[in-house]
Amino acid sequence: MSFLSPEEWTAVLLSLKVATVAVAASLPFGIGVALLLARSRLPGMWLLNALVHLPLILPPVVTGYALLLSFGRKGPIGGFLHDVFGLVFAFRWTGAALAAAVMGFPLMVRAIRLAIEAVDPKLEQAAATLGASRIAVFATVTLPLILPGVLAGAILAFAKAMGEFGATITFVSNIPGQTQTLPSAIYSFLQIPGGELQAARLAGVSVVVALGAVLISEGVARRVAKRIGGA
Amino acid sequence: MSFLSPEEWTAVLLSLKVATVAVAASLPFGIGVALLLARSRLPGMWLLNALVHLPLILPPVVTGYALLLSFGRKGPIGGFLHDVFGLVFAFRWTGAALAAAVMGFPLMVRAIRLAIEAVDPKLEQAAATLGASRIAVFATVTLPLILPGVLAGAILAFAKAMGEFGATITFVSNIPGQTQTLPSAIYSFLQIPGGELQAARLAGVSVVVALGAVLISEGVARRVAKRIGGA
Amino acid sequence: MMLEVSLTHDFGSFAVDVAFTAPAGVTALFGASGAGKTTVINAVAGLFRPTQGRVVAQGEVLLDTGRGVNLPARRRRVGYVFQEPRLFPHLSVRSNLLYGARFAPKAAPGPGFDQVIEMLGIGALLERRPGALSGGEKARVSIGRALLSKPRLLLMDEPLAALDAARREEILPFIERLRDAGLPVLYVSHSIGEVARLASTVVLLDAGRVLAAGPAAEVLSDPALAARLGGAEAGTVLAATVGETAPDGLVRLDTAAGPVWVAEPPGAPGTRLRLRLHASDVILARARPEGLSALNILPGIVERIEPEPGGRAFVRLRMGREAVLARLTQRSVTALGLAPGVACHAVLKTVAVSRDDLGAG
Amino acid sequence: MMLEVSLTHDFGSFAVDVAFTAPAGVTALFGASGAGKTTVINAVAGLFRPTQGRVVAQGEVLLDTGRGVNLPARRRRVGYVFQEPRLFPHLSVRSNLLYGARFAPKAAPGPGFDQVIEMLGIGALLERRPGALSGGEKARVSIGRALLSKPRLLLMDEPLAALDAARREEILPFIERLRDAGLPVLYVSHSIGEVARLASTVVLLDAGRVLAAGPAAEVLSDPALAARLGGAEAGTVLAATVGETAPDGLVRLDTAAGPVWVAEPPGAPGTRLRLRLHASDVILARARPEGLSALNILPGIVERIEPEPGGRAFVRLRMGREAVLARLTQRSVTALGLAPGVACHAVLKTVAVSRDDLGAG
Amino acid sequence: DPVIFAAASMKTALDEIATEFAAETGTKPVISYAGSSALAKQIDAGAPADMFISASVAWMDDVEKAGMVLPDSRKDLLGNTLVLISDSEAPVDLPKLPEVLGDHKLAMALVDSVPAGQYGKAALTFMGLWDKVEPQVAQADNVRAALALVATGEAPYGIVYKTDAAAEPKVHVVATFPEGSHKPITYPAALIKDGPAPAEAKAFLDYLGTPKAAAIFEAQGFEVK
Ligand SMILES: Nc1ncnc2c1ncn2[C@@H]1O[C@H](COP(=O)(O)OP(=O)(O)OP(=O)(O)O)[C@@H](O)[C@H]1O
Ligand SMILES: Nc1ncnc2c1ncn2[C@@H]1O[C@H](COP(=O)(O)OP(=O)(O)OP(=O)(O)O)[C@@H](O)[C@H]1O
Ligand SMILES: [Mg+2]
Ligand SMILES: [Mg+2]
Repeated sequence: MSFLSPEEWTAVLLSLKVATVAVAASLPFGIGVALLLARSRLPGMWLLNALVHLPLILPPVVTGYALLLSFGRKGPIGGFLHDVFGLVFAFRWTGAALAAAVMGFPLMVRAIRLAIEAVDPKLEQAAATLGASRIAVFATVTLPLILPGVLAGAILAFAKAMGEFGATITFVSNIPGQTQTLPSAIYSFLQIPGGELQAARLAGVSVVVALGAVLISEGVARRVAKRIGGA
Repeated sequence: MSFLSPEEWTAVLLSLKVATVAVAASLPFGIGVALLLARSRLPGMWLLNALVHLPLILPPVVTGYALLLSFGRKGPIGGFLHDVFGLVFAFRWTGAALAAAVMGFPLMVRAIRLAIEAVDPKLEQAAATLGASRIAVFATVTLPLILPGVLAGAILAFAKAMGEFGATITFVSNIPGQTQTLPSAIYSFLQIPGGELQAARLAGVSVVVALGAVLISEGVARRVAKRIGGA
Repeated sequence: MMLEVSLTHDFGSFAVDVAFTAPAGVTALFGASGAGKTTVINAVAGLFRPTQGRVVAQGEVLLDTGRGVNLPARRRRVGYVFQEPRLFPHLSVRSNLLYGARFAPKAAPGPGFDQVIEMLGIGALLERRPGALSGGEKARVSIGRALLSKPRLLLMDEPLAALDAARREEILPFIERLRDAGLPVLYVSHSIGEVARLASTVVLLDAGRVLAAGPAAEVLSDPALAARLGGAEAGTVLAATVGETAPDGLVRLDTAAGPVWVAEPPGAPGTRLRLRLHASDVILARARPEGLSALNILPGIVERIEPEPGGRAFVRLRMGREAVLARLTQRSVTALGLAPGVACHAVLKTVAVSRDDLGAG
Repeated sequence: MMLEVSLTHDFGSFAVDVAFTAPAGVTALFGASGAGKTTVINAVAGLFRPTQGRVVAQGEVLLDTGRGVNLPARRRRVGYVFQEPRLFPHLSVRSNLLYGARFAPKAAPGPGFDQVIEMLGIGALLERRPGALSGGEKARVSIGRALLSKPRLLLMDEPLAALDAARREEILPFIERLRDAGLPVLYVSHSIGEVARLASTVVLLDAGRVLAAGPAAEVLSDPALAARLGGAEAGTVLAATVGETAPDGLVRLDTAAGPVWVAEPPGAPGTRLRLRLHASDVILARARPEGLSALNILPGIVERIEPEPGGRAFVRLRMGREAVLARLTQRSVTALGLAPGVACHAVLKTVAVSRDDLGAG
Repeated sequence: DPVIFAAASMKTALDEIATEFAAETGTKPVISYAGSSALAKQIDAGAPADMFISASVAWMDDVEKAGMVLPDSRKDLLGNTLVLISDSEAPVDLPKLPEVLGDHKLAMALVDSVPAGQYGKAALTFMGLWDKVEPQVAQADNVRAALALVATGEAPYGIVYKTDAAAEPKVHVVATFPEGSHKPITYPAALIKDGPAPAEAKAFLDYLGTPKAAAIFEAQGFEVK
C-alpha cells in the first residue's frame, strides 16, 4: 500500500495487534469481573464496580499517568512484574495493549454484565439438577447464552482500543515501530502545521480498518444470536 | 467546600450539568438508533452502525475537530442550527454537552441494543394480539423490559461524559464557567511541572462525584431489574 | 361461515396443509402433539404468515396471501390464550389482565373484570408479578387477559391443561356462556371431554393435514375415528331438554332417544343441553333388565356393529332421530345375539353422566 | 422410608407447611392449582430453600435446615421434569437430551438413549433447536432429558399435561417400568387416572397443607375424600393377577373380589397388576342380573353408604379382602333397599376397564 | 538507534532532519512526538530515551531536576515568535486588541499550563491588555487546536507561534508580539542518561546544530539559537 508510508503501515499493524491482544487478554478478566458484579453478594462489590468504571470517568491522560506511575519501570507493579516475571510494559507495545485494555475494560464489563443479568436463572437451575457443577453450568449454559453480550463487549473494547490515544501516549509514549499506534500517529500529524490532511488520511485508514473489524464481528455476533434463538 | 477553589467548584457543577444534559438529550436518539440497529432489516443499517461506532474508533481530537468543522458557527450543520433555531454550540456548555453526547453515544447505543436483542419477541406478539399498536407495544412492553439496558447505557454514557476531554476541548475549548469541565481542569494541572498533586486532587473530586452518580444509578437499575424479575 | 381457514406452509422438516370452515360456536382443533394445531392458531392470530393461506373470520378477510391481504395481529382483535402463558413479567397480574382493555373499542361487548377474576379465582393474586405465580395460576391469568381484551374471536391453545378438574369445571361453563353469547372460539385441547362438551365443530388434525372436520356429534360418534380419538373416549352427543326435577334431586333430561335421569343440576326446566354418553358406559341388554341400580334404560334397534381390535366392538343403536354408541366385548355381542335389526335396551347409570358430559346446548 | 419430606415456609401471601413420608414407588402430589405442589418438588430438588425443612431420600439427607445441611441441586441427582419445559435454547434437542448423562456416574443405571427417544417419539427432532418445537414436543424432550440424566430420584411436575392421550399411553408404561426397576418418583398430576395408575402413595395437598397422605388405594377409595378428588373420578384400586386369555381375546384378571374380564392386553399370565374400578362405572343389583352385555358380576356385601350432595351416594361393597366403591343415585339406593349388611352384586362392563385403569403392580 | 523524545510541534522539521541524518550516517533516529509534559513525565519514569527536545523550559527544568539529564548536554536549540493571527488580513494594532475583539473570542493555548498560552498571557499582561481580554479567551489544549479555532472561523483572532501560522493558508499574521513582552520562547534540548544509544544521540544533537539542520528549522519558521 503505497498510500501509506512504511512507518504508517507499521502503525496500522501495531494498532491491530495492540487492539487484538488487549481484547483477547482482557476478555477472561472482563467475563470474571462481570460475573462477580452481576452475581456476587459480597460486601466489597461496589468498590470493584467503582474501580472498573474509573478509566471511563477519569481523563485518559490521568489513567495513562497512573499507569506510568504504577506499571512503569520504576513503578511498584511494573517493577514487581519485571523482577519476577520479566514482564515489561513501559514503552513497549505490550504497554499500549495494557493501556488499551484498561480503557476498554469498563465497556467490555458492562456489556457482558448486562448479558449475564439477562440470563434466565431457571435454565441454570435446570442444568444444576442435571448434575452440572457451577463451572459446568457456566461453560455449557451461561457462557453460550451470554455470547452475544461477550461479543458486543469485545467489539466495544476493540473499537475503543483502536481509537485509544490519551492513556497510551501518556503511558508508553509515541515511539514509531514500538508504541506508535494509529491514533498516536494521527495525533502527531495534528500537532504540526499543515498536518491536517495527513491526519485525515490516517483517520480514514483507521476508520476502514477498525470498522471493518467491528462490522465483521457484528456479523459473527448476529449469527451466534440467531443460532441461539433457534430455527 | 473550601477544598475547591470557586473556579473548580464551577467546573464540577458544569461537568455534572454537561454530563446530565448530554445523557438526557441523547437517550431518545440512543434508544431509537439501538432499535433500528437491532430490528431494522433496511439495507443501509451497516452504515448507521459504522457511524455510531466512529467516535469510539477515532481519537477524540479527531472527533472534536470534526464537530468543530460541522457544528461550528461556520460549519454546515452549526450554521443551519444557528440560523434556523438560534442554537449555538461553539464555546458554550451546550457544545460541551454535544461533544460528551457524541463520545458516549456508541456506549449507550450498544448497551440498549444488547437489551433490545434480548427481549423475547413472544411477549411483543402477545401485546400485539391484545390490540397494542407498534408504539404501544414499545412503550408498554419493550421499553420496560429493556430498562436495565437503557440505564446501563445511560450510566456508561454519563461516566464517559464526566471523563470526556479530548473532543470537548477541541470543539469548544476551555472557557472557565462556560466550557471548562473537570477533565479540562485536570488536564491543565498535568501540563505544568509540579501540578500533579493538584491534578490528583481534582481527579479525586471527579471520581467521587462521577462514581457517586454511577453507583446511585446502579442501585436504581438493580431495583428496576428486580422489579421486573418478579417477587 | 364464521371461520374459514386454509393454509399451506413448509417448515422443511414439517409441512402443513390445512383447510376447513366452521360455523358459529366453538371449533375444536384436535390432534396429536406436533400435529400443527398451534401453527394453525398462530396463522389465525396473525403471528405466523404461511406461504399460502386465507383466513376469514365473521366475514372479514384477515389473511389472503393470494390478494396480499395480511391484517396485522393488533387489528385482528383475537383473544389468544397461548399454549405457554406469555404473561408480561414486568406488570402486575392486574395490569396483565387489563392490558388489552385499553386498546379495545369502549363499546365492545365482553365479560367484566370482577366476573372474570371471580370465575378464575385469581382475586388474591392481583398485585403479584407473574414471577411469583404457580403454573396453573399463570395459566388462569393468561385466560383472563385474553377474555378481558374484548375479542371478536377467541383462540385458546390448551387453556385448561395446567388446571385441576375442579377449576376446569368452573371455567368451562364460562366459555360456554361466551360461546352462547355469540363469540366464536377456536379451541385446542387433548381432552375429548372438553371438546365434546364445548365444540359444535371438530377439526381433527394429523401430521399437518385435516383428517376429519365437521359437526362435533358426527366426528365424535364416527366409529371409524373412534380409535384415533382414543377408543375409551368415544361416545355420542344427544340433544336434550331439561325436564322435571324429582323429589330426590334427580333431573330428567328429555332426548329423542327417551328420558335420561341425571344427578348433576343442569339448569332450569326447558334449558337445551348437549348430553354426552360414553360408549364404554353403555350396557346393552336384550330384555329390559330389572332390579339394577342403573336408572336409565332406553330401547333401540341395533343399526351397525363395527368390530374393534382387542375383542371389542362398537355397536350403534338407532333410537328414533338419535343414535347411541355402545362399546362392548365381542363375547357379549355373540352372547346377546346382537345383529343389525335386533331390538335391545341401552342401560346407563345416572351417575355415569358427570358434569363434564353436560354442555350447554 | 424412601422419601421423607417436611417443610415450612412463608411467602407472605402464601404459607406452606407440609410433611409426609413415602415408601418406594411413585408418590403422587395431588392438589388444586396453587396448592404448593411445585414448591414441595423444588425443595426436594434443591432449588428452593424453605425456612425450615428436612428432605431425606433413600436414606440420604438432602436438606436439614436444623442441622445446616443443604446438598446443592447438582449433587442430589434428581431428574426433574419441570412444569414448564426449561430446555436449553442454544442446544439441539440431542444435546439437551444428553446434557445430564456426562455428569452422571458412568456405572449408574438408567434407560438407554434409543429407548427413550423411541418411547417419546422424538427421533425426528434430534437436530432441531427447542425454539422450533411444538409445546408437546418440548414437554417430551424435557421428560427425556430428565430420564437420561440417570437420576436416583425422579421429580415430575405434570409431565404429561401437554400431551395427547395416545402419547400419554406410551409414556406411562415406561414410567411404570422405571418405578418397578426401583426408581422412586415424585409425581404431580391433575389426572386421577394417572395417579391411580402409577402411585403407591398419594399426598393430597390443599392450600399449602397436607390434607391426606397414605397408600394410593386407601386415599383414593376414601369416600370422604372422593368429592375433593372430583366425585366423577373416585374409585377403587384392586390388586389383580393376569389369568387365562379366552379364545375371543378377553383376559381374565383374578382379584380377591372375584374374576374380572377385561379387553385390554395386560401382560403375560401371572403378571401382577393394579386394576382401577371407577365408582361411577359400577352398577349394583340385588339379584344376579342375566342377559346383560356386562360380563363382570361380582358378589359382595354392602359395608358403608356415604351420601353425597346432588342425590347421590357412595356405596362401599366388601368383597373378601378387597372393597369396591360404587357411586349411585340415592333413588337407586332406596329402590334396591341397600343398607349395610345387604348382599348384592356389582356389575362392571369389561370395556369400562380401559388401558388407563391397568397399572403394573 | 537513538530514541528522541520531542515536542509534537517539531515533527515536520525534525522528521526532515532525521532523514538527512540517516542518509549521512546510516543511523535512523527514532522520534517519539508527544506533549512536552507527557514526555518529561515519561523520562522521569525511566523511559528509554536518549534525548529530549522540549517546547517548554519548565519541563526541561523538571527533567533536569529529576537528575535525568546528562550533565552539560542541555542547550537552547530553537526560538520562536508569538503572533496574533486572524481569518482576515487587516493588520491589528496590538494595544487596540480589546476593541478589535469586541465580544468575540480570542483563541489561545491553555494560558496557565501550555507554554504558548503562558507566553501569550505574559505578553498581554505586559501590555496591560490581559484583564480586558481575559473573559474573551478560549483556551485550547495546544497551539494547533487554537489555530484550528481561528482557521474554522470560530474565533476571529488567536495567539499562536509564527511556525504554526506559517503553514495555515486560512489565517493571516496580523500582529507580532514584541520581543520583550514575554520571556524568550526557547526549545531546550538535552541528552538523557541511560539511553539505549548515547553516542548516536550525541551525534544527532550535534547535527541539529549544523547549518543544514538550521536551514530546515528556519524554513519552518523557527529561530535557530
Ligand atoms: N415467590 C413467591 N411469592 C409469593 N407467592 C408465591 C411465590 N412462589 C409461589 N407462590 C405461591 O405459592 C403457591 C404455591 O405455588 P406452587 O407453584 O407450589 O403451586 P402448585 O401447587 O404447583 O400449583 P400449579 O398446579 O398451579 O402449578 C401459589 O399460590 C403461588 O402463588
Ligand atoms: N420453526 C419451525 N421449524 C421447523 N419445524 C417447526 C417449526 N415450528 C413448528 N414446527 C413443527 O411443526 C409441527 C407442528 O407444530 P405445532 O406447534 O403447530 O404443533 P401442535 O399441534 O401445536 O403440537 P402440541 O400439541 O405439541 O403443541 C411440529 O412438529 C413442530 O416441530
Ligand atoms: Mg401446540
Ligand atoms: Mg406447579
